Amino acid sequence: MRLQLSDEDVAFRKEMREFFTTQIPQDIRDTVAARRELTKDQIVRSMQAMNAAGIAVPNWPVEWGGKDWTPLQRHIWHEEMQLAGVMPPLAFNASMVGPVIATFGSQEIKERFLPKTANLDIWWSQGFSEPDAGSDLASLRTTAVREGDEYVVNGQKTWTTLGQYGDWIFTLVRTDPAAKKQAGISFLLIDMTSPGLTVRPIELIDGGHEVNEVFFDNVRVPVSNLVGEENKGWDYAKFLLGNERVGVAPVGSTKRTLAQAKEYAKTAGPGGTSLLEDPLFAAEIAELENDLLALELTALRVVAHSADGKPHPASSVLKLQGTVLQQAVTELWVDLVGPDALATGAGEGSDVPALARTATPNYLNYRKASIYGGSNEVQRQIIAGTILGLRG
Amino acid sequence: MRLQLSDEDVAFRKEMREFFTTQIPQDIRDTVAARRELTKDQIVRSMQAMNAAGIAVPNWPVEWGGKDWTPLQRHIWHEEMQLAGVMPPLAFNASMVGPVIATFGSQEIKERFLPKTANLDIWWSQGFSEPDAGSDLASLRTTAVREGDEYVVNGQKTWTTLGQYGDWIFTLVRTDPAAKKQAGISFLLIDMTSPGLTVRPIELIDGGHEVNEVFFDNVRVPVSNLVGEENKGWDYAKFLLGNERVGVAPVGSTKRTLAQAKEYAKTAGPGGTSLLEDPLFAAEIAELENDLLALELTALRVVAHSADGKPHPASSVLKLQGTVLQQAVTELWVDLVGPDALATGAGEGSDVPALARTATPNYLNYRKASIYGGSNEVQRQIIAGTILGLRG
Amino acid sequence: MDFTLDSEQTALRDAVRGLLSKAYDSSETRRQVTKTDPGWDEKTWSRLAEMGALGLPFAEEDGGFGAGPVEVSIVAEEIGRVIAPEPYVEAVVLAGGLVAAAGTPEQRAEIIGALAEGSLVPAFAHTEPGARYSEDARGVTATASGDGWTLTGVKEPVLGGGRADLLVVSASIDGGTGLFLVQPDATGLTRTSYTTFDGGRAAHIAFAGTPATPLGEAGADQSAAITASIAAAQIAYGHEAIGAMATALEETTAYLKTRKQFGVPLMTFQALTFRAADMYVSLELARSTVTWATLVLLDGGDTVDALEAASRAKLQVSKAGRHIGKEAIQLHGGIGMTAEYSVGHYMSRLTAIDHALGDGRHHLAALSATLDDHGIVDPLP
Amino acid sequence: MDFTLDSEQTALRDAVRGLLSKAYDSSETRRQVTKTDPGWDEKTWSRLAEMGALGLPFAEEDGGFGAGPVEVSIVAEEIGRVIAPEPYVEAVVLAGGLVAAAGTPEQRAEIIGALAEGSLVPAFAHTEPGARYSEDARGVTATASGDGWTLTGVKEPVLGGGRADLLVVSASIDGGTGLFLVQPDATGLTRTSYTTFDGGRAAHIAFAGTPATPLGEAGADQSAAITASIAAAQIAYGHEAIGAMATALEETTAYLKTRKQFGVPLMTFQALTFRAADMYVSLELARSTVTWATLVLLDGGDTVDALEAASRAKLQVSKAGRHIGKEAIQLHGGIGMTAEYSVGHYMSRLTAIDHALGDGRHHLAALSATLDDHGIVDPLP
Repeated sequence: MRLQLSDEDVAFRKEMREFFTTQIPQDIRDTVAARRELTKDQIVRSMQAMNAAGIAVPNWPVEWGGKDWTPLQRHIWHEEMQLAGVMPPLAFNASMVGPVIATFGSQEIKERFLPKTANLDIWWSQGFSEPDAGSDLASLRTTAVREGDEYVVNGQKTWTTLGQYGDWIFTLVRTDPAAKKQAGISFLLIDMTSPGLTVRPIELIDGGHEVNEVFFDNVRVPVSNLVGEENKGWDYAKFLLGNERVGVAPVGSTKRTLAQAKEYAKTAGPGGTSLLEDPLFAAEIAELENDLLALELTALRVVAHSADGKPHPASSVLKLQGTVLQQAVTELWVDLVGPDALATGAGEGSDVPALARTATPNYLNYRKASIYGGSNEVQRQIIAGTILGLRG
Repeated sequence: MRLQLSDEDVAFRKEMREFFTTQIPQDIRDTVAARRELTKDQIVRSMQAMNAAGIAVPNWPVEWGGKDWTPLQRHIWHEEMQLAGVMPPLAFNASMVGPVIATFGSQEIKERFLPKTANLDIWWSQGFSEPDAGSDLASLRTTAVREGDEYVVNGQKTWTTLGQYGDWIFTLVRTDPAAKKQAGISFLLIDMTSPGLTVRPIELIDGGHEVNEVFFDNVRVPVSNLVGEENKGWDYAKFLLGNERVGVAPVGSTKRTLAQAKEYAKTAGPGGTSLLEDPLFAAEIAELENDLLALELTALRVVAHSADGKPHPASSVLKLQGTVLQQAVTELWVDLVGPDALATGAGEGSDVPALARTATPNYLNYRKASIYGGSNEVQRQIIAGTILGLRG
Repeated sequence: MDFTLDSEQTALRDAVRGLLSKAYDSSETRRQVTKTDPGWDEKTWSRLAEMGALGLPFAEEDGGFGAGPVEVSIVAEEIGRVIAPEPYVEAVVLAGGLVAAAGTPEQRAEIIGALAEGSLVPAFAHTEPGARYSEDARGVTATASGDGWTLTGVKEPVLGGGRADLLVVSASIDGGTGLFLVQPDATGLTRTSYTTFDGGRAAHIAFAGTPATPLGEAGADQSAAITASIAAAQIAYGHEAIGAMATALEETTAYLKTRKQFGVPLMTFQALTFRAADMYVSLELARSTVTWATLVLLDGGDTVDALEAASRAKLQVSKAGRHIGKEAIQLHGGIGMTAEYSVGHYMSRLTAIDHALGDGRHHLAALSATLDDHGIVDPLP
Repeated sequence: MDFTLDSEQTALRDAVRGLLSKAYDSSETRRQVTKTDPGWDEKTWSRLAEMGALGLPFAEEDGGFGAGPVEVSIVAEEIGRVIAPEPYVEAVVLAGGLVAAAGTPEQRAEIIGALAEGSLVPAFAHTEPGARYSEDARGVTATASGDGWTLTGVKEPVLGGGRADLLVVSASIDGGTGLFLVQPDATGLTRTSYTTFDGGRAAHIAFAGTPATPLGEAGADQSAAITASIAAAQIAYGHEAIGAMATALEETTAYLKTRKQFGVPLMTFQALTFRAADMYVSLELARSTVTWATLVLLDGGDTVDALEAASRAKLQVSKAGRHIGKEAIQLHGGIGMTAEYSVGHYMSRLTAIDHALGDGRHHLAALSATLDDHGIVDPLP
């Protein structure tokens, strides 16, 4: 047992901190600090800066740009990025399709896609969820029927995050309609400029455009775009979703947002007084800080125990509690800004601080955190079933 | 819509308040105020004082000692009693077996039992729950086999509250083993001095002796002790349990206990300072008061709507939230007394206030509130199923 | 002690419900209305006026219909059920209530009649940047100049301030807080309207030596009228929230009944149905408190009682609204996050109500401060 | 950054677990032990001494084994797993820790050797009636008289004070708080022992001109030693609570798996299994914080860090202990309420730990007061 980082890790942390606080363009970090949405261009520039430094896809095989980092180093990389207000490399590229291609794809498909994926020259979208499926992913109905050297794809995907920016989409499609649920599914890469593919925006409750529906109407896809074997897609998806859960607790960004809220609170009382003098606010913030500490330490425990590549059973705790706290901090922000929370649409000339205007849209937007990427109900199911052995 | 009570109800409330604060022996109310257990003798004297005044069993038919009160008057009676620190008439007598006998019993059985039941000359115990049944009451296994003019009863009951004081026990027994679950059950009255009947105490986690197991080993019971018809006992039990839920929220006693806690808090800080000056305590108490108000008002709404005898659908809210707040106030007490909470066994010569010593036993004891008499899980099931129509 | 509507009140409820459920028959209809300024539907407002809903709380001699807080609560709750964006609480209860409470007979006759007819929509310009939920006004100063008055300072966010035909403005005067009537096109007044997250509108209003007419007696401290009208509006907001929560729960239970996952309806999952049960508990507890607060207003007890009742109602509504709003979305899953679906809008509106005129924490602090004034809380007078 | 036990530590854990799981093989065994004074088993205490567990935190030159907070935490957690009633934290960590921190070399050699051997069980008499969680001592005054000192005043409740062979007493002196050694049979000392709700013992101890020996330098302010030892004990209590919570959760999951109702195992009811999942979350979060706090102690940073870490651990344990204790009983139903069954005792013990040395609310207030001292909380030095 030991509290300190090793000298090597201390040096690594310093290096990462320096990189993220100096090498990522300031406008990007300012946008994050203002709690506003990043533009496509900002996301691309941010990831390309990381890729230029060779740290955009550390979890990939070294030959494709990965790093031979320890799990703790990967954790430090991720934390420092978030603390600095830097958006992590686009998950669809870095954590999802990249590892699947690198692990299951042919040499040809790796060469075609991995370099451009790491550099965000291709913006990937995710085509897993379908209407009427929800958490029951395997009940998908989009079909891919083989005709010669092509699949003809028909169906609909939904909740495609940032799909409006997508160049390509990785999809789960049903290639064997006779097989039962999880079988008969394949993992297919589709060019989003293909005829018959359309993207329709879904407006969210905060007014933002972040997710989309993607429709496939006789979209023809070369068979060479199949990853791995036909009808083995469910295995690849499980692999991908397993990756998605590792390090999934947004500790660093929540810590940053909470610290920012505390700073804001210092002059947010009537007449510029400090709301930290309000004992109920102070207690709530102190408790959130303590809960975040507990979460961060749990993440470190999980990191330390996942050296063998298998996720620690407690990783579901991270997603569950991570979103609970993420949402609690967005709620704290709304409480801190008080009646200014109403002024979401205020522009130039407004006397309401900019950070007050973004408080409620963020609060509403982050209700998604406990739904997407394995809802908190799914996480409880996993904890009860896998960890505690309680099987209904 | 109207806030005030009618003049008649105001007068009624005054009358009740005067009765409970002057006509119930002071030692009994002092014991309640000290948050200590009442003795058998105190419970008997308290109910007999009420019965002498004709207000022990207002919910019974008038010819058997009941009152033709409105539901609101019954509510006022119940609230004033609790506010005055008076224990309600023994539920087993007044709310359970009494109404069942009065409604379903023969004239002979009414005459035999009702007057003594109202006056607590007979102390009734409840013999419904069995080991391994829990909330699944209908799975009971105690049998009563008819032999001539007698039933021979074998089996075991449990959770028999205050059974150590019991003269008689009303039981649900299986008289037709071939019938399916709810059918084949009868409602049988058994003299607890009968040979073959034994009572074994169950110690609870607060160290108190409040519940018991009751064993029946070839106990012979005259057929004349059957209430109503053979094999119809489940109907009577449902009737009884329906009565049990009406007015079940312990609002008055929780209000009294909270007010007492607030008074205690005024000198409970270090060096005799007021803990009401501690903003977290103050906020917690203020929130509890507000929650109790909401509960009391909900109880009044339910009362107003149950004039036709059918329980208001929201009555499950009362039991559920009633126990939540009851338990929250017992927890507040423990927090207020702080380290003195440990001194539960202190006696003469101790410098720890008597009210501090009873705080934790009460806290532990009241964990039962959300389990017995229809657990909070059962209440949620009722709300989801009956009120919201959500049937799994 | 009676919590039931009489037959006239029931008829009022049915009429308002009929009107509003036609006007807002879908989430999409509401979205169309809130997309364009002023964010609500002038026709629906006129129909509410025709029905008499806008004049309910006002005396007949002022041009109102002489009803009371119960009737107001009925309309507010129906507004909430469909989250109609019309500024009922803001224009009628709050701005109108101030005119009724503080105005001269002439002012009352002029303004309230027009408000009741639907031809004049006032707004109360009170909230100031950085002042949080203060009930006094420090950011706008009133100065007597000649035989008139002028205002200088900023109010923001002013709900409905962009569309308002008349502004009721609080301003600091010698010895307290005064109220003033200001024409939106008055000299030295600039107003900038923008959207609020719940589909509504608010405005930044700057006064620079803007001519203003005292509401009621010139130079009088109107703090008591402000406090009382805010309390009435807090309670009315409570009813609006009750309506919204009831619908959010209905939509959620309907979804759990019909939506299938893993081949079975969601209501098969006990963890979900128990949470719906808890939503019901929150709703009913809040409903009881808010209804009681309205009866306290009706009872016309002293202001202290009304303020306390308003704080109690607002605290309970804040807790229930957050609980129900969040759970409604969570139990819907992803679809609950979309603007096309309704529950998200219900949560937005509940959030807006929570933070208008003091959130739960604010009112809890107020109640904490008076903890020592009573032994127990007795709901009956 | 390493949260894993090394092989020696693992061996210690296994040995202590072996010993204690034999000594407390059932809820009934523990009940038998706690029913008779002193409320714990002298034989088990001797075996812990033989194993070396009682001397772990102390320097070898004082008669200890030169281990540290991690080894203490291992023993405490195993104590908690079976809620063994032996006063490990009270006698070893708290009273022993004070002697180690403040005693003269002679005092240390004399007391710690005997404590490690199991032949002397000390108690810290510190809590005073009405003083809540104050760390100073105002209710007992120390007076220099001739070449000795006397104490006057009352300490209560003193955990383990009835059985203690030696009392370490805090008392007010000129310029702060002193520590004194008092023999239980000293003149003018009366002690009355009684049971505590968790099966333990506490005492009322009155001093009336009772002769006392200063611990360490006579007349020195020992506040720093008191604060530091209390922090170490708070953290050790945290581990005891983690052990208790882990068992309470295990018993609850086992019950949900085996117990049938309505013809099916309870784990068929998703509303129950989800609550067990939430218990697991609470447990793991608390475990992380408490383990970290022990590493802060191990790291030997300044006292400020250790105190803050102790408060953080105690707050997290308070929340988790209440949550897990209550849910363990509720998910068991009626049987969870009985003294024959175990989970109720686990809740009792968790409640006792919560209210010893400051409950969650107390530590939250402490953390709130220092909120402005940092931007973010960084767990790494």
